Amino acid sequence: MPGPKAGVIVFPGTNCDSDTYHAIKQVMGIDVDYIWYEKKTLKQYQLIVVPGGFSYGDYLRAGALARFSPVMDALRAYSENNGLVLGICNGFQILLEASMLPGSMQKNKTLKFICRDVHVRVERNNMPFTMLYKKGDVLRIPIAHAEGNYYAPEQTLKTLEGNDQVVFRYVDEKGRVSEDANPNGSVYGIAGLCNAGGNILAMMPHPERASDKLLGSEDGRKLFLSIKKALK
Amino acid sequence: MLAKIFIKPKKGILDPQGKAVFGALSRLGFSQIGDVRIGKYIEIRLNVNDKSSAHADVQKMCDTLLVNKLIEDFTFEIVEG
Amino acid sequence: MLAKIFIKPKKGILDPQGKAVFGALSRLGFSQIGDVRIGKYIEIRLNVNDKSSAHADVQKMCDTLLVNKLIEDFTFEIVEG
Amino acid sequence: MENLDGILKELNLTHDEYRKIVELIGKEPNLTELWVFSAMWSEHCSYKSSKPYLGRMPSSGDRVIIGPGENAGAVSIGDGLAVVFKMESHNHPSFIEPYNGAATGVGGILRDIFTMGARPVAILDSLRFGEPDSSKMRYLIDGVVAGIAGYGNCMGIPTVGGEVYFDDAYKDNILVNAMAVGIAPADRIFLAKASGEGNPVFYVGSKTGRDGIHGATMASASFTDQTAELKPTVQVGDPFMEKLLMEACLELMKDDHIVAIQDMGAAGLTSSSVEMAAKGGLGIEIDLDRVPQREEGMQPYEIMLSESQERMLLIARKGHEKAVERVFKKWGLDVSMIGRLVKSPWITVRAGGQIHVQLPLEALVDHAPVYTRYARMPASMAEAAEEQPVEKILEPADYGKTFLQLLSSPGINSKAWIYEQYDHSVGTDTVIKPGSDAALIRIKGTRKGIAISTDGNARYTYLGPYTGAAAAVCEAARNIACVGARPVALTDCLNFGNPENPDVMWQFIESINGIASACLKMNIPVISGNVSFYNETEGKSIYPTPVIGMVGLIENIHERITPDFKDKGDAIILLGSTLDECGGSEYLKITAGGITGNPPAVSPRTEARLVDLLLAMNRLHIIKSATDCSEGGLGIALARCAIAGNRGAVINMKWKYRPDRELFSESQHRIIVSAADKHIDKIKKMAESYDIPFKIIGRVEGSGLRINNLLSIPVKELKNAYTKGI
Ligand SMILES: Nc1ncnc2c1ncn2[C@@H]1O[C@H](COP(=O)(O)OP(=O)(O)O)[C@@H](O)[C@H]1O
Ligand SMILES: [Mg+2]
Repeated sequence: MPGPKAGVIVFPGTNCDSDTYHAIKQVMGIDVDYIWYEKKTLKQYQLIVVPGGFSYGDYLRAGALARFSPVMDALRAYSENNGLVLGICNGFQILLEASMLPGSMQKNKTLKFICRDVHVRVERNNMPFTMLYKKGDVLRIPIAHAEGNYYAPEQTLKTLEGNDQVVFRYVDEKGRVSEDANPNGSVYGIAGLCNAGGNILAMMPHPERASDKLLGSEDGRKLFLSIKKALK
Repeated sequence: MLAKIFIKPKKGILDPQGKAVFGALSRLGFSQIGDVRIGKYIEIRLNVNDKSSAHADVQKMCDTLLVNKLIEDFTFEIVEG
Repeated sequence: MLAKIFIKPKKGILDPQGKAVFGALSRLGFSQIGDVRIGKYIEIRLNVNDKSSAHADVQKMCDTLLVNKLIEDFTFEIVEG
Repeated sequence: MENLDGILKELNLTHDEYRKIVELIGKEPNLTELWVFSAMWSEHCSYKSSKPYLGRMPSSGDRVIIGPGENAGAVSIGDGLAVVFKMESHNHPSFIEPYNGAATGVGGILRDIFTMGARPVAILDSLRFGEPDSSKMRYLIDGVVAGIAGYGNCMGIPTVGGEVYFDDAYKDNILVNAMAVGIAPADRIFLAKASGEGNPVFYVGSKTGRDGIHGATMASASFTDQTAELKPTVQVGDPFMEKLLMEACLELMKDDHIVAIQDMGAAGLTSSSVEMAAKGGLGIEIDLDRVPQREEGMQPYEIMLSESQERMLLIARKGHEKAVERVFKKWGLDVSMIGRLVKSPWITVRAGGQIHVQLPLEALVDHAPVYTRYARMPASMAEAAEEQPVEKILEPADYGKTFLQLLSSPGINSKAWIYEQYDHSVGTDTVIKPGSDAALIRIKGTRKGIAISTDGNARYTYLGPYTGAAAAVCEAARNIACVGARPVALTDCLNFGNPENPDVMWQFIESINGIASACLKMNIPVISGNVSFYNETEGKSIYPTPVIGMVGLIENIHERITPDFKDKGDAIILLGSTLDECGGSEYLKITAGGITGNPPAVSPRTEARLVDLLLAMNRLHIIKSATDCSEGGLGIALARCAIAGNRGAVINMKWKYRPDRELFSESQHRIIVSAADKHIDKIKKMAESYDIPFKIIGRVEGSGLRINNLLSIPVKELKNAYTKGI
């Protein structure tokens, strides 16, 4: 029987597609396909990644133009069927614009692009994406974005927190929430979010850039390994 | 016809860019300013003759693509020419 | 008083953003559009009573900070309230 | 022609040049033809002032696949792979419009790389600004950095290093140099040399607008009040478009559809079509009606000269037209067959059914004027050297204070405020990130990595262009070696003032000689480069600023070296000797406020031995860290190692000279390594056999940096001073 298969969506302007592809291959050791944004069905996959980059140049608003691609209807159908979806960085922004998750992104509070390692705390591990982490684990993972300042109305935030939908939160290296540890101004320090069903995870930090010792951190590996385990 | 669309951050939504420009203007000595909000201005040329259908189209463009209504408000006007 | 400032890319200057949005609108089925130009919309609240001095101030803000005149054109209006 | 004077002036051609044109083509050129000449004969395209000297730099070597003359140079790194790289300036456009000027500079250099079939893997930026104390300068700095970030980040190519200096010599003429590095299959490198009579010529990428019509001319003229009038030609970059263009080109290049390709850079369609055809000894015919246009009513000369970004000209194999069209359409790009190669070596340009240009290519390319300009040593140089206030400056009363002042000066402090705006980790190959001596990029699928560094201290070049230029080559090599890689080849970007000024011409020639001699002695070829003249405003030239971009190879990336102190008790060793010199140093600049004295003495042979020594020691795994001493000298280098490792050090040295000299002299050819005690004897023996001075100067210990009884500063405090930004 063939093993599980992952797909990495490629929009015009996506640029973390091959990084993500590489990480999935290396860490999970499963088959991966690139999925062109015009594709209309995703039925044959067990994991879909919406990777980082600048789909459509991030013009107008990050993620705003990509969301109308044909593959997005397929992605919605796939996720409604409980398929696993991982959105990273621009992928997060696209999932928000597509209303697959609530809220929206604003410019970083510094108004600048920020590329550096940050610390995030695992807030939840009873889900396919994080089951190999311990709750409260502090991970060092790079961010690289100009619009990662998550916003949602108070009511929505309450629901998110109430439902345990915040999966990663920016913290300092000791695991404490603070304004200084929050690189972009995100409300409640939200760095990663899932849907109520727990099969869609979106995060601003790049786990694929923290999955190889050579690159300075392997803290993102367990995310891919968790998914692998979930797919078994 | 020409559609002019004005988009701005919703009331109550933090506008970091506006805040930065407010700071810069204050430093330049413009002391009498209250608040600065920065949004988008979009001009779309429409090859149609009927103003009311143009209106409906632009409304739809804003609703589906141009505006993120969670954080933005908008108005627009259609002018001849 | 409230200054409303409309900034758009100068004629002849490439507007990559407008181009991308034009493409997206076309794909969404808005076929009757000619050209899309995307700029900035800025609202500045002014704590002054005199419209003509407000005018002069806003002109100066645009000239010194708000507008990059090499690539942008602007207009503005001052409204009461 | 009516008003010939005015036209020649606008086109930046001399009367002599005009007479030569008429003689060469046997007729009076029409206006469009004259525009074509003006572009092709501009300094930027023809290298008319620099050509006689560039050949002095060695450009051959075992690894060289493509030397100077193509879009970029290429060297072999084994495993069937080539590294393709080049550096280029975008100075004037960045001064006029910092964001877009810098952004399109990055766009341009990236095209040079993927034109050759290489996938870009790294960008570096070498920047020169005035002192960052005015709001105008801050605006320029912020704009340039944001522009580089905006373009590179969107492309998804990591910006992994660079350098920045602040000096009012650049107040009215900032420098923005960008370097790009790519990887290609060594046997599939695409060139700009046309071949195959009858082969179709394709225009691909963005549409043509009236952008940058004066670009090549602007890059070949000094700034005056009138430059303001050239302003409407600002080019706006569209990195999204370039990303699509890059993917489309690389996809097409997987098969044999293309015979030649070149990006449309300076002088746009003119230079790309003329150069490609001329290189292949063929002619070219172009129909401008087929050029995708963004604006209405463009004149033939405007289309020919436009510098709209994100465009390529390629020559396809006959019969492969459909494949070319299919790939570019897939990526949503304009693609149009605009002409053909013909046998007779002329360029013919049609528009509206009429011929607008018909010129022999030889006249445009081979007969472009070359000037041997008058050169003379500037009087100011002798003065600067003579003054020597070095002798007069007082020894610091409080070394700790001076130390922190130096550490937090804009020239020395951490550049994280710049490189954190650059996506330097995209690509998942950046093994050594910005902040060390050189960046290190792994090559997936192999154990190899390439190290990259840009260097060029123009204070040295100003005080002594020959020595300073040689020092730049040495420092680049040292930086490469400090991460464990062996220097392979370099590119240069030669930024100078007005070549018609004999002082400048002298600086230029001396610099070239300095680079050439260092390269010869160190056996490092120059495989690509760029000359940027006319960096002057109102008659005031910048410092002569040759910038070196070097690439090195590490066979096993697991053997990389980093600068951070690692373990308590390790010995700290200085390799190389500190001389009693201080000229041109950062220390002198911040204490005496002047750029005076002689630059540090340079010996490329010593450098070569030092590099060999370090690499040999590294192969034996007997050193734990390495960093070179550059700006700020030994003292600052120690601080950086301590900060990077978050470990203290206790230094005990016998001073031969006054301690401030010893600590802050920028003597060349010095590296600090740390090592466990058990390896010290071996290190000492090896240093002796390479004839490199060896001295144990202290130990990794404690949580502060203590230097004799002069200063003792907690690492935390060092870090605060170092990272506080400008
Ligand atoms: N403009 C810049 N862009 C990116 N990185 C930079 C820039 N300026 C400096 N850096 C990085 O900061 C570090 C220190 O730079 P520098 O002081 O020039 O190093 P060195 O003296 O070793 O050549 C290097 O890793 C360099 O790549
Ligand atoms: Mg160094």
